[in-house]
Amino acid sequence: MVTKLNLPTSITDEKLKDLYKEMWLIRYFDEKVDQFFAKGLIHGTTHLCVGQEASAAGSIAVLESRDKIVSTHRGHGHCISKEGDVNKMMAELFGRETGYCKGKGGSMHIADVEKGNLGANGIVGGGIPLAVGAALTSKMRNEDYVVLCFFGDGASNEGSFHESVNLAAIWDLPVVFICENNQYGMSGPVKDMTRVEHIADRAKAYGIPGEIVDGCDMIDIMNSVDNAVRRAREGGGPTLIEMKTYRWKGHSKSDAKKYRTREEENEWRAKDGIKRFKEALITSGVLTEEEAKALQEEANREIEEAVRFAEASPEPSIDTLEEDVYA
Amino acid sequence: MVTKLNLPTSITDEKLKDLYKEMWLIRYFDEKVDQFFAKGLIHGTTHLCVGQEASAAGSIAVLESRDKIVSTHRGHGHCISKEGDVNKMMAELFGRETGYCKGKGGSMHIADVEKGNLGANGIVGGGIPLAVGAALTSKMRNEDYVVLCFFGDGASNEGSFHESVNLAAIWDLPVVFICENNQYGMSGPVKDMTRVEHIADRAKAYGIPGEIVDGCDMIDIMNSVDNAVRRAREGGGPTLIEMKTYRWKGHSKSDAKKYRTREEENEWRAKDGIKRFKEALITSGVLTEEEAKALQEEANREIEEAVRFAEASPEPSIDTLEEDVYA
Amino acid sequence: MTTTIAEKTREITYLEAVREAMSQEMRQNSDVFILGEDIGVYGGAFGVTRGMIEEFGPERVRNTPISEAAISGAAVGAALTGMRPILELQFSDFITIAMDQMVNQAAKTRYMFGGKGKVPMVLRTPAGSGTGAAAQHSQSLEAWMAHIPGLKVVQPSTAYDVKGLLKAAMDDDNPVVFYEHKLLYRTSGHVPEEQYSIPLGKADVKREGTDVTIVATAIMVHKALEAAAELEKEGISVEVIDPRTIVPLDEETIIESVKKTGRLIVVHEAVKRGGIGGEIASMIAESEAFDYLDAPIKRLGGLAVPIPYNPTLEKAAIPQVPDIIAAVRETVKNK
Amino acid sequence: MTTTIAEKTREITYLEAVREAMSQEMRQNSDVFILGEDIGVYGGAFGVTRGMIEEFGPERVRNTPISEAAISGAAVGAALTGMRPILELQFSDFITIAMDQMVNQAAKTRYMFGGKGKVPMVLRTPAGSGTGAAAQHSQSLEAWMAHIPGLKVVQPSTAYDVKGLLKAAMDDDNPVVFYEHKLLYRTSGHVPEEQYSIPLGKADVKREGTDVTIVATAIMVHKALEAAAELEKEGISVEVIDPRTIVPLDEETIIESVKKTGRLIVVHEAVKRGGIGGEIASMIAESEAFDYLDAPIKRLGGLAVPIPYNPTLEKAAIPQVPDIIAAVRETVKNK
Ligand SMILES: Cc1ncc(C[n+]2csc(CCOP(=O)(O)OP(=O)(O)O)c2C)c(N)n1
Ligand SMILES: Cc1ncc(C[n+]2csc(CCOP(=O)(O)OP(=O)(O)O)c2C)c(N)n1
Ligand SMILES: [Mg+2]
Ligand SMILES: [Mg+2]
Repeated sequence: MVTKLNLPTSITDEKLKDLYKEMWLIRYFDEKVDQFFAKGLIHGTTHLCVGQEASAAGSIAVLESRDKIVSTHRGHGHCISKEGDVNKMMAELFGRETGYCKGKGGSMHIADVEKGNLGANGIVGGGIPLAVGAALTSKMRNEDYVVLCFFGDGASNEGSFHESVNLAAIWDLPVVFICENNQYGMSGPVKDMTRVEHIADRAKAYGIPGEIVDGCDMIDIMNSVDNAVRRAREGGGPTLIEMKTYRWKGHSKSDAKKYRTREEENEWRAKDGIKRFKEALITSGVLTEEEAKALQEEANREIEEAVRFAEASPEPSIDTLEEDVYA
Repeated sequence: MVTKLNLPTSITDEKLKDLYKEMWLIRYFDEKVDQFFAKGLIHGTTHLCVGQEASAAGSIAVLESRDKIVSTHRGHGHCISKEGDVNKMMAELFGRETGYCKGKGGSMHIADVEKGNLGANGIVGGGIPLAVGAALTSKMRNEDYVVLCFFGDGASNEGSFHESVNLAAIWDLPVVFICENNQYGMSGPVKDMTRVEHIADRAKAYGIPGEIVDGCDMIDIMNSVDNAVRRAREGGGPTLIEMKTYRWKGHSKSDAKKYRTREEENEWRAKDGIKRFKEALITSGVLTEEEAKALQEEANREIEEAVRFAEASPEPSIDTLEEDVYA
Repeated sequence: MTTTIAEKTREITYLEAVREAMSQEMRQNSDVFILGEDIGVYGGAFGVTRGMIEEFGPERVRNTPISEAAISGAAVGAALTGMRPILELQFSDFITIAMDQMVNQAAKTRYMFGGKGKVPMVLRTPAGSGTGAAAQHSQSLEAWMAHIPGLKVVQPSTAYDVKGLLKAAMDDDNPVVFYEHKLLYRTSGHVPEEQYSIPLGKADVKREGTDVTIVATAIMVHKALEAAAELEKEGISVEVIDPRTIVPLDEETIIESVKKTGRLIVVHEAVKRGGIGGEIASMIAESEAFDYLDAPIKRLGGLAVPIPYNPTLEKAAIPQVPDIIAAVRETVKNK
Repeated sequence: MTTTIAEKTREITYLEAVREAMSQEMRQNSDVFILGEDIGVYGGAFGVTRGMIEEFGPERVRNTPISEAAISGAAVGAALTGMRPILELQFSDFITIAMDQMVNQAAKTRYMFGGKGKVPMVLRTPAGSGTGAAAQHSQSLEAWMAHIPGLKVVQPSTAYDVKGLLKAAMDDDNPVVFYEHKLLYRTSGHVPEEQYSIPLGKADVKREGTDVTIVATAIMVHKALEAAAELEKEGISVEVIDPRTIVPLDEETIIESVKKTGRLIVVHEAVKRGGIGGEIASMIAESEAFDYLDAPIKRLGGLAVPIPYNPTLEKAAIPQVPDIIAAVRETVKNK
C-alpha cells in the first residue's frame, strides 16, 4: 500500500534519500557542536537549529545549484543544505585555518560564496537587504538565479525586513523570503512581540503572496518553496513564506529556557521533521528501514570525521591577522 | 434647507469657525513663506503644506489640549493647528531670537513643547518612534493623553515606521498614526514605491485597525480621528489612518515637478479642502459668506502681522551659539 | 586611586553593581524604567537584569521586540515627555541601527528646539572583544558617540566606578551612552551598599607614578595597571589615569599628570585609527603640557581589522599587557 | 599643486564633474549602476544625476523608496554578487540609518568570510553645513567611517579631484564612502574630458610653503588657501595639504611637509572633538616629524554644537578664514 508522494518534479527518489541523510547531517552536526560548547571546547557562541532541519533542507532542496541563499545566525543547517562542507564548517567553529573563514568568522559568519551561500549573519535582519541586492544582480544581469532569504520571527520586527520586502516587491525581484518562525526570538515569544497571528500576514503590507507552511513537514515545504521559486524565476516577484517550527535547544550557549514550558517543548519534539520525513519515505516506498538506518549512520560518521578534520587542522597563523581587510 | 453636519460631539459651531480661520492661517502662512523663499529672503529650505490644510486642522481639531502631536518636515500646518503661534513660527523661519527655536532650528525643527507639539523632524520617519515613546509616558504615568503621529506616504517605507507601529500595537499605546498620503515623496510616486493600494492596508501587518479617509474632507477627518483617539484613550491601542491628499506646491524650495502632470495637479486643486469645508459650513448654517470672508481676512492679517513681528525681531546673539547643547 | 568611602562595602561584581544601581534607583524613582530585548525572565544577553522583572514587573522592565530603531526612539520620546528610561542594547554594535535616534534625535532635540525639552535617558550597552563573538559583536565604537555634541559618553572600568557612574548617568538630564565592558562584568570590587554618585567628567588616577602617564579606558585600565606593576620592577614609575567619561573629558587631570611625568601613552581597545586616543593625544599636544613633553606621545589601540573569531587572533587585534610594557619602555628610553 | 594634465580640459563645476565621472563609467561598464532616492527625473536632492535617467534608463538609474537600510544593503548585496553599485544618499546625515549595512556588513564581509567575496560599491553623499538646513542635514561625519576597518573614505575638494577620485572609487574593489561637499557643487575648475584616476591615498599639496603646514579637508582646503594668500602679504609662507582621502591617509606627504615647516595646523569642518584632526595630529605627534615641531600642533574644527539654522550662527559653528589666519599667526609667533 504505497502512497505516491506529491512532490515538485525536480525531486527524484535519489534526492529524497540525500535529503534524509542531509537532515541527519544537520542534526548530528549541531548536537556535536552542542556537546563541544557544553565542554567549553569551542570559543564564542553558537545558535543551534536542532528541530529546524526541515525548513533548511526542504527549502533549499528545490533550488538549482546556481541559486543563492542568505542565512542567519542560526545557519548551520542552511549551509549544509546548500552543498556545504561539514569539515570546513567544523574547522571554522574550531577557529582553524581550514575553516570556511580561515578561523576569522566563527559560527555566525560561515559563508560559502562559491556555492551560493552568501553567509550567516550576526545581525538579526542584517541579511535581508543583502538578499534583495543579490536578487537585483540576478535580474540586472539576467543570471536567472533566485535567492532564498532566511530570517526568524524576531527579525520580522526589524525595520530592515520591512524596507527590504517592500523594495523586492516593487522591483519584482527573484527572492523568496522564508521566515523560520520558531516561536521565539532569544526569549521573546512571537505572540507577545507582534499582534498578527501569522508573520505571513505581513505579506499583505507589500502586495505580495504570503503562505504558511508546517515547518516540520518536508513535503509541504518543498512544494511551497518550489512554487515561490518558480514564480520568482519567471519574473513574478517575491513571496513571503512562514514556516512554523521550533528550536529544541536553547537560544544560544547559555539559556535556562525560563520563557517556555517543558510541555510545549515536548509537543514540538513530537512533530520532529526527520521522523515524519522518514515515515513518508518508507510509506511511499522510497526508503526501507535498513536504508534509513544506513543513511543516518553515514551522516553520523561524516560528522565524526569532520571533528577529526577540525581537530587535526592548524590554527591560523598570526600573520594572517591583517590580511583580507581590503580586496 | 440646512443640513446638520455629522460631527464629533466635541466640535461646537465656535470650533468650526475657528477651524475655518485656522485653515486659512495655514494656507496664508505657507503662501507667504513660499514668496519669501522665492525672493531668497529666507535661508535654508522649507516644505509647504498648501493643499494639505485639512489633514492637519481636522486631525488636531478633535484633540484635548493635553494631547500631543509629533510632526514632520512638512509641519507648519500641524504647528498652527496645535495652538501654535504664527509670530514665533515666522520669526523662526527668519532665524530670529524670538522664534520657536531661538533661530537655531528653522522650518524643519519647529516644536512647541508646552503646547504638546513634540516637533517637526528633518528625518523622514524619524518622529514615529518618538511618538511611541511619548505615548508610553502617557500610559506609564496615567497621563491620559493621546499622541497623534503624522508622517508621509514616503515615510511609510522606512524601517522606523514598521518597528514603531508594531511596538505601539503590542503595548496598546495611545497613539494614532496619521499617514498624510500626498501621493509623492520628494518625487517618488506612492504607486511606484509600494505595491499596496492603500498605506492603510499596512495596518494588517500589525493587527491594528486601518482606515482610509478623504484627506481634503474636514468632516470625514474629524470623525475618523475622533474615533481613533477615543479608542486610544480608552486603552484600545493604536490606529493607522491614511489621509489621501496632495501638496499643491513642489516638494521643497526648488522643484520642477517633472514627476507629475498639470492635469493631476488641477484635479487635486479642485478638491480643495478649504473650499469644501466652507461650503459645508455655509450649507449647514454655521457660517455666512460674509463671516467666511471676515475670517479669511483676519487670517491674512495675522500672517502679515507675523511677518512684521519676525522682521522686527533681533537676530540671536552669537553668545547663544554654544548654549542649550546640554540641559 | 579609588576614593575611600566611609559606608559599608561588600565585594560584588561589576555586573551586580550595574544591577544594584538600577534597582536602587527604580525603587525610589517611579519615572525610571528599563526597556530592551530579552531583559525579562531571560535577564538580558549578559544576565544584568536577572531578577529585576520579578521585582519591578513587566511594565518597568519592558521586554521589547528586536527593533533597535523603535526602542531607542521610544526611549527618546519617553524621556522627552518626563520619563527617565534606561535602554539596554544587547551589544554595542547594534547601535548602528539606533544611530538616527541617538544622533539625530536624542543628541540634538534640545538644541534644535532652542533650549526646550530635555532627554534624560541612559543607553547601557556591552562593548568590547574577548568573548569569541567575532566581527559584529565585539566592536568598541565609543569614539562615534564622543564626536556628537549633545551626548555624554561613559566607560566605567571597575565595579565601584560603574555603580557610581550609572547613578550619575541616571541623574543626568541628557542622553548618556554608557559602555559596559563584557569582560569586566565578572570582575569584582568593594562597592558601597548605599547609592552614591561619581560625577561625569572626573577622571580617576588609578595609580600614581612619575615617569610616564598612561591614559587608559575601560578594560585597558586593568591592562595598564598590570603593565605598571611589571614595570615597577624595572624601576619605571607609571601613572595610570582612567578618564571614566570621555565626554565630558577631564582634561585638567590628564594635563597635570603629563606636566608631571613628561610622557604620555594613550591606550584603548577601539581601533586606533579614528579612536578617542587621537583626541586625547591631540588635546595634550595642543595644551600647555606640550612644552613638558620629553618624548613623542604614543597611542595604542586596536589594529585596523574587524575583530576575528580565533582566540589567538582576537587577542592579537587589541593591545595587551606586553604591548603596553613595550610602549612604556620605548617612551622612557631616553629618560 | 594639481597635477598638470596634457589632455583637453574645460571649466566645469564640481557637480558636473561628479556626473561626468559616473556617466563615462556607466557607458563603458554595464555592471555600474546608481540607486538612490529621487535620482530619476528629479535629478537627486542636489541635481547631480540630472539627465542620467534619460540616458541610462530606470534600470540603471534606480529611483528607490525612502528606505536607507534596504537600499544600502541592496547595494552591498549587489556588489557582493558582481555588480558595482553607486549609492546616492541624499544627505550624509542619513547614513545613521544605513550604518548597520555599511559598518557591520559592507566593511566586514570580506574579512569575516576569510577573504572570500568583495564589495565594490561607492556610497556618494553630500556633507557639510552652509545651506541653512540645520542640525539634521549639515553634519560632517566622515570620522565615523574612517574609524571602521574595511571602508575607504574620500573627501574631494575640487572639480578636478572629484572626477579623478570618483573614477578611482568606482574602480576600487572595496566599499568607498565618498563625501561631496554641498557648497563645492557649484565651484568650477579645469577638468579633462577623458576619464582619469587619482589614486586613493595620495595627498595633494595644494600650495607650497615653508613656515607652516595646514592639512585641510573638503571645503576647508579653500578656506586654508584663502588664508594662505592673506598671510603671504604678512610674509608668512603657508603650505596647504589636501589629503583627499582620509582612508587611506597619505601620512608620508604630511610628515615630509611638517619636517620642512616645523609647524602643523589641521582644519576640518567636522566637530573638533573626535574628528579626524585628532588622528592626523596624533599621527604627526607619534612620527619622526615630532622632533621637528617648533610649536604645538593646532586643530581647528567645528564647535561642539549641532549646526544651528541662523546663518550667522551657522558660520560661527565651523572654522572660517579669519580663524585659520589667527591660528597660523599664533603658531608662527615664535618663529
Ligand atoms: C540587530 C540585532 N539585535 C539583537 C541581536 C541579538 N540576538 C541574536 S539572535 C536574537 C533572536 C533572533 O530571533 P529570531 O529572528 O526569531 O531568530 P531565532 O534566533 O529564533 O532563529 C537576538 C535578539 C542581534 N544579533 N542583532
Ligand atoms: C531619512 C531621510 N531620508 C530622506 C530624506 C529627504 N527627504 C525629505 S522629505 C522627503 C520626502 C518625504 O516624503 P513623504 O514621507 O511622503 O512626506 P511629504 O514630503 O510628501 O510630506 C525626502 C526623501 C530625509 N529628510 N530623511
Ligand atoms: Mg525565532
Ligand atoms: Mg508624501
